[in-house]
Amino acid sequence: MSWTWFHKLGSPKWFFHWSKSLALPLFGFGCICLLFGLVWGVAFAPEDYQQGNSFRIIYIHVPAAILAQSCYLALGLSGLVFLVWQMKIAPIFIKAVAPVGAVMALMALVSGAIWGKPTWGTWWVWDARLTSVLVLFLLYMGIIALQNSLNDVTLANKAVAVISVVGLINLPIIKYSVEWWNTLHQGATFTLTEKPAMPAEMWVPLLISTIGLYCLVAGLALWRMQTEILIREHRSNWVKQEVMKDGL
Amino acid sequence: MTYLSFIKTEFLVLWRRKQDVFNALLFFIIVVVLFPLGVNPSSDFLAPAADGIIWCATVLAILMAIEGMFKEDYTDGSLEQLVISGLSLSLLMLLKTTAQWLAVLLPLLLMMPLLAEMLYLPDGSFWVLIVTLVIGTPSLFLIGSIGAALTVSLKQGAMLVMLLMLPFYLPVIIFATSAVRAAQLGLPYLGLLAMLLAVFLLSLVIAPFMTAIAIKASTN
Amino acid sequence: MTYLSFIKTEFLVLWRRKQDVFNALLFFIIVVVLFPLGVNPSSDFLAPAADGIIWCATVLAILMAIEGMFKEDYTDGSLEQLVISGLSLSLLMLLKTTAQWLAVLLPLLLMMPLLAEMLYLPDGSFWVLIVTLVIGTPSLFLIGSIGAALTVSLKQGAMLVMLLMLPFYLPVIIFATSAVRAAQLGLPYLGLLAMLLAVFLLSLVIAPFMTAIAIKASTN
Amino acid sequence: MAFDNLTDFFEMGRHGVYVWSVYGFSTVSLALITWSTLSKRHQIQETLRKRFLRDKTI
Amino acid sequence: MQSSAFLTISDLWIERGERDLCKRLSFDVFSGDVLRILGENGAGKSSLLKVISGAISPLEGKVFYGGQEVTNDRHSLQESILYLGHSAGVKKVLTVEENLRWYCPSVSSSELHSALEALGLLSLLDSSVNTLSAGQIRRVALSRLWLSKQKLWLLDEPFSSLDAEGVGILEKRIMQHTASGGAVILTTHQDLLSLHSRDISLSL
Amino acid sequence: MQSSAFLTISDLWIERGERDLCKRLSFDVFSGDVLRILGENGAGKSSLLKVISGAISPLEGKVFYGGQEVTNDRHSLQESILYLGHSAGVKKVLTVEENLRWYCPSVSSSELHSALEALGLLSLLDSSVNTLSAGQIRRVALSRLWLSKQKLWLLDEPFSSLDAEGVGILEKRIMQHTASGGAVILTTHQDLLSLHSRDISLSL
Ligand code: HEM
Ligand SMILES: Nc1ncnc2c1ncn2[C@@H]1O[C@H](COP(=O)(O)OP(=O)(O)OP(=O)(O)O)[C@@H](O)[C@H]1O
Ligand SMILES: Nc1ncnc2c1ncn2[C@@H]1O[C@H](COP(=O)(O)OP(=O)(O)OP(=O)(O)O)[C@@H](O)[C@H]1O
Ligand SMILES: [Mg+2]
Ligand SMILES: [Mg+2]
Repeated sequence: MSWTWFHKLGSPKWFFHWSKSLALPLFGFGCICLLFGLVWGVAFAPEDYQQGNSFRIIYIHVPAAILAQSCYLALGLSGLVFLVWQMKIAPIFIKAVAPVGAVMALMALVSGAIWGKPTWGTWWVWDARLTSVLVLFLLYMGIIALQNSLNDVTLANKAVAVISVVGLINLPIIKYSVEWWNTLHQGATFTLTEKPAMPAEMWVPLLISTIGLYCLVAGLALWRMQTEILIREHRSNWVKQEVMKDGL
Repeated sequence: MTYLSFIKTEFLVLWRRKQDVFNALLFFIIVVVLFPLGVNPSSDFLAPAADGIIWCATVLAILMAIEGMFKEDYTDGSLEQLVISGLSLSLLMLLKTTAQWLAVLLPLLLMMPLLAEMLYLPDGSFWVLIVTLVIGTPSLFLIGSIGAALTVSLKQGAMLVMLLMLPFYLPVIIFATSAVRAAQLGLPYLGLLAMLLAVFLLSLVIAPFMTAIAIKASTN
Repeated sequence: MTYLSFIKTEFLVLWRRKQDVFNALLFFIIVVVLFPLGVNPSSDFLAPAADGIIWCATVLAILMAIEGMFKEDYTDGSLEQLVISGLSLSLLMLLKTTAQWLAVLLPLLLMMPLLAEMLYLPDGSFWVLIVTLVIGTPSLFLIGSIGAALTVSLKQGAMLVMLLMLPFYLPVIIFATSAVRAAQLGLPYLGLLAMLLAVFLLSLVIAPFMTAIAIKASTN
Repeated sequence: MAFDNLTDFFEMGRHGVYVWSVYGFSTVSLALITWSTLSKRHQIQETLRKRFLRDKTI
Repeated sequence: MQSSAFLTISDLWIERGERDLCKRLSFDVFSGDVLRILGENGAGKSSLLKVISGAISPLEGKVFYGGQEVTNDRHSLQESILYLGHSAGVKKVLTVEENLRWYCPSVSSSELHSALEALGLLSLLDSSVNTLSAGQIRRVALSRLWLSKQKLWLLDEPFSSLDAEGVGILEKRIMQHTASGGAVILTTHQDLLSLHSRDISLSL
Repeated sequence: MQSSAFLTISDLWIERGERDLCKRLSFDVFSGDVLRILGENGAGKSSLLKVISGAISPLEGKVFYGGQEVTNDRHSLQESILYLGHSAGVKKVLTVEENLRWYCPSVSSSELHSALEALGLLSLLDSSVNTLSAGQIRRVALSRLWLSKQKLWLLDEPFSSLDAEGVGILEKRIMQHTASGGAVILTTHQDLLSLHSRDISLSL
């Protein structure tokens, strides 16, 4: 197997050209899927016999929660890639994705808290999963703040990579907190081994909106990375050509 | 500089700064004393909360002790000297963290019987508490050293570091207090202790490298 | 240097070091979050303990914030410049303490509703808690500044200082939490608030002078 | 459609406030992050282009 | 003008950590004087300056200023003293301009600019002191000499980490100051190039 | 011995906070060399030393040591480097002896004594560094030059706050070192008295 793609990917220039025409389609497809899934979920899916209509929050809550974790996973992995291979694209990725991840975590928190009021009777409980999502959000904020407060680029790259890698450990905690600690919160709907317990009319739109949000976030991330690449490489010739050619 | 002279000097500095260590311990005692006074001094309230209070106080004391771990080295230029010494920086960091841990934990353990008594800790769980402290706190120190190393370069970012460290402290606290509580209820607690040990081993493998990277990045 | 330029610069430095202030606040939040997690997250436990937890966390955060109050001024030589500036050192110290107090307390008060919610603080006592914080914390800062000044001069004696300061903090904590609890039970609490005020006035008169003396002793 | 009429749809059996506030909040946050991404991108390209043009004329 | 001493030190005895640094030291400072304190490392030069400024107190001896004894109450003296110690008293988190505004709040911005221009710091006006080189930080501390009106300057190794150009600028400024009736007490291990000074030696 | 360069810097480009300090700087260091880096305040002398020692990394350029490239892996270089920066790397809470034992654990106490004797610090052996004067602290840092075996010394303003005697002692030590095949790169704003040096100028 050839590793050239891997090394190419490390070069911002190559990445910029490769990803240039990818961002908009991804974003557009994501928007359409998400809209479809949400409309299905909010208007056509059957009512839950226990929770009534408040259950429809799930079509935002779960995709956001999943994305918040996935973004973090990606951050951690690219931190690792940076520390091991010094790949230039990795810190750009981290810088680009952290704010998006933070928004996802915030959406999960807010939707969860609002959902909590009708079902548990309170906005907040000291439940391990809730707390650990709060902590995930704080972790994102920490990374963003760290990034912003270091003006030295090399230092910022390293520092942020270190924290992202170390922060990976928070993910299994979120995942398993439900099992470790007595909790009000629900276990997983989607697992690889079993069929979901919900009826299909309920989980199919959920799946669709999750996929949609994934694509939407990917599109956003590509755009943000391209911006960051332009900033970092503004001395080089190809950026000049790129900017002048597009005349955007 | 050799590893031996490094660790010797570390202990020497700790000895000279013994008041700083006492400081952390005193902070610990202050927290433990504050709670009965500020919240509720009755044994009904304290007995079930004792292990939690002790663990929280420990975490706070460690945060205090660790935060400035590299500050002085940074300002007087010795951190720079460590980086360019040609020795393995990760190993140096591990040694330094170990020294800090010993300096804080040993006296803390000595005080434990007294505090357990003051907080009416149920008898059966005392030894479990001690064990959780011994295998739980190294992780706190190891993880904390990463944060401290990052603070050094930030100069004003101590907040960030605490923000970044808390997530990693939570599981340790939860496993530890759950173990103590399981022991009080007569439930099996070895599984929880094993979890603590796993966290320890994991941080032992990862933390010194991360700290070294952070230190290297921050001394320019 | 004039009093005006001094206080302006103090605020500027606080603004530049806003992370340090956040640091103290974050510490506060950490303490508040730690207790439910470490001890007991149920509302049965938290509701009656809420005011105590909040006050203890406040005291700890203030201790943290105050401890390094003069450290940097000492190392960069500006403390020396204050001493020989020809301005009244006590007044300068009072100004500095006031600036610190404002910087820490205002954001702390802003977070209070959220934290009260998270700790299930009984509704009726919220405003009493706020009032005790507003008139109680200035004393903590004033008394603490003496300690911080002594720390600078003693260099390694931070422990002693905290030991010396704690007895003075205790009455404030006890009056404050008793007032909140009296309010919860519908008992009169104005007398307790008056006591808090008295402590405040007393420390306002004494503390700046003591701090100035300690500072002067430390800059040789 | 799981609802008989539009009023039902908006009220969602007393849970309307919760559901719609969640949907509203999420839409706004997604819109904001998208807007900030695109405007930053546009702004950077503009400043770079201006700078290159200026360099060329000098 | 050169007539009567405006600062008189008599019979000074300084002790630091069990060691006597100077015993029975007496001297006068006249306006127009540049007084250089000489001595080996550890002779007590810095300590002497600190005693004069009032940061530490002597074991014995008296300090007179403008004919009055100020040994115990330094207020009147401190108002006309500008002291720059080994550590420069410059706050690292602030920018250059903010640091100067702290010490000299009332100077106009044109004065500030001309002082910084003289020291070659104008382009660094808004840089945080954190990011300056050793010599640049020293220059920031020294720019107070351009902005303040105090009559007596106590300078502890003001030339350290300055480059040759910086030394020249500072010596010129000191000359101006003494020509207009001020006085300077300084310590240094380098030779003064263009300045004429009266020397006092401390010995171990 | 004087023949081939043992440290080669080629095409170095250092950037600090958006400013280019030196572009395309290349030079060789031979054994027996005293290389003096000249430049105004803020020219980038300290930064250059830090780059060579590996404390900060350059934007571009290569460093060769003993014929091998060490730009990314400084281990072999760092073992033969002794770097003394602006801040001396001396711990204030320790005594003079303890500080030295930290850096040079294996020296015998007679070696230690003779080094301290050379610098006039013998009587201060057990004093805490806290209570020393500026020049004495500098001497403590410098005493590592007597105790270590590294071949390449990087000294950032080693003469600052030293008295004339101290400067003489240090110059003599540098001469000894180069005579026995070592090399020294130093920055200073003072003129060297007895040393002969090769100069490199950095300009802003
Ligand atoms: C602030 C409060 C809340 C937070 C932070 C939160 C967080 C999360 C997280 C992290 C997941 C995991 C997603 C995954 O990885 O699969 C999740 C899933 C879920 N949450 Fe919440 N949640 C909150 C409140 C609620 C409430 C009040 C309910 C409803 C009673 C709820 C119902 C669910 C359901 C049904 C799932 C799907 C389980 C799954 O498929 O994994 N959550 N939530
Ligand atoms: N940490 C930093 N961040 C950003 N810029 C810096 C930093 N340190 C130094 N600089 C800048 O780099 C330049 C060179 O600094 P350096 O300390 O190398 O100068 P130098 O030649 O040693 O000067 P001096 O003679 O004053 O010691 C200065 O203009 C300074 O502003
Ligand atoms: N804080 C202190 N406590 C005790 N002794 C001190 C203290 N500071 C200085 N000394 C001692 O006082 C003596 C004089 O110190 P001082 O700093 O005045 O010397 P100096 O003449 O300025 O020397 P240098 O030329 O090195 O700056 C030194 O021997 C030192 O050991
Ligand atoms: Mg001196
Ligand atoms: Mg320099």
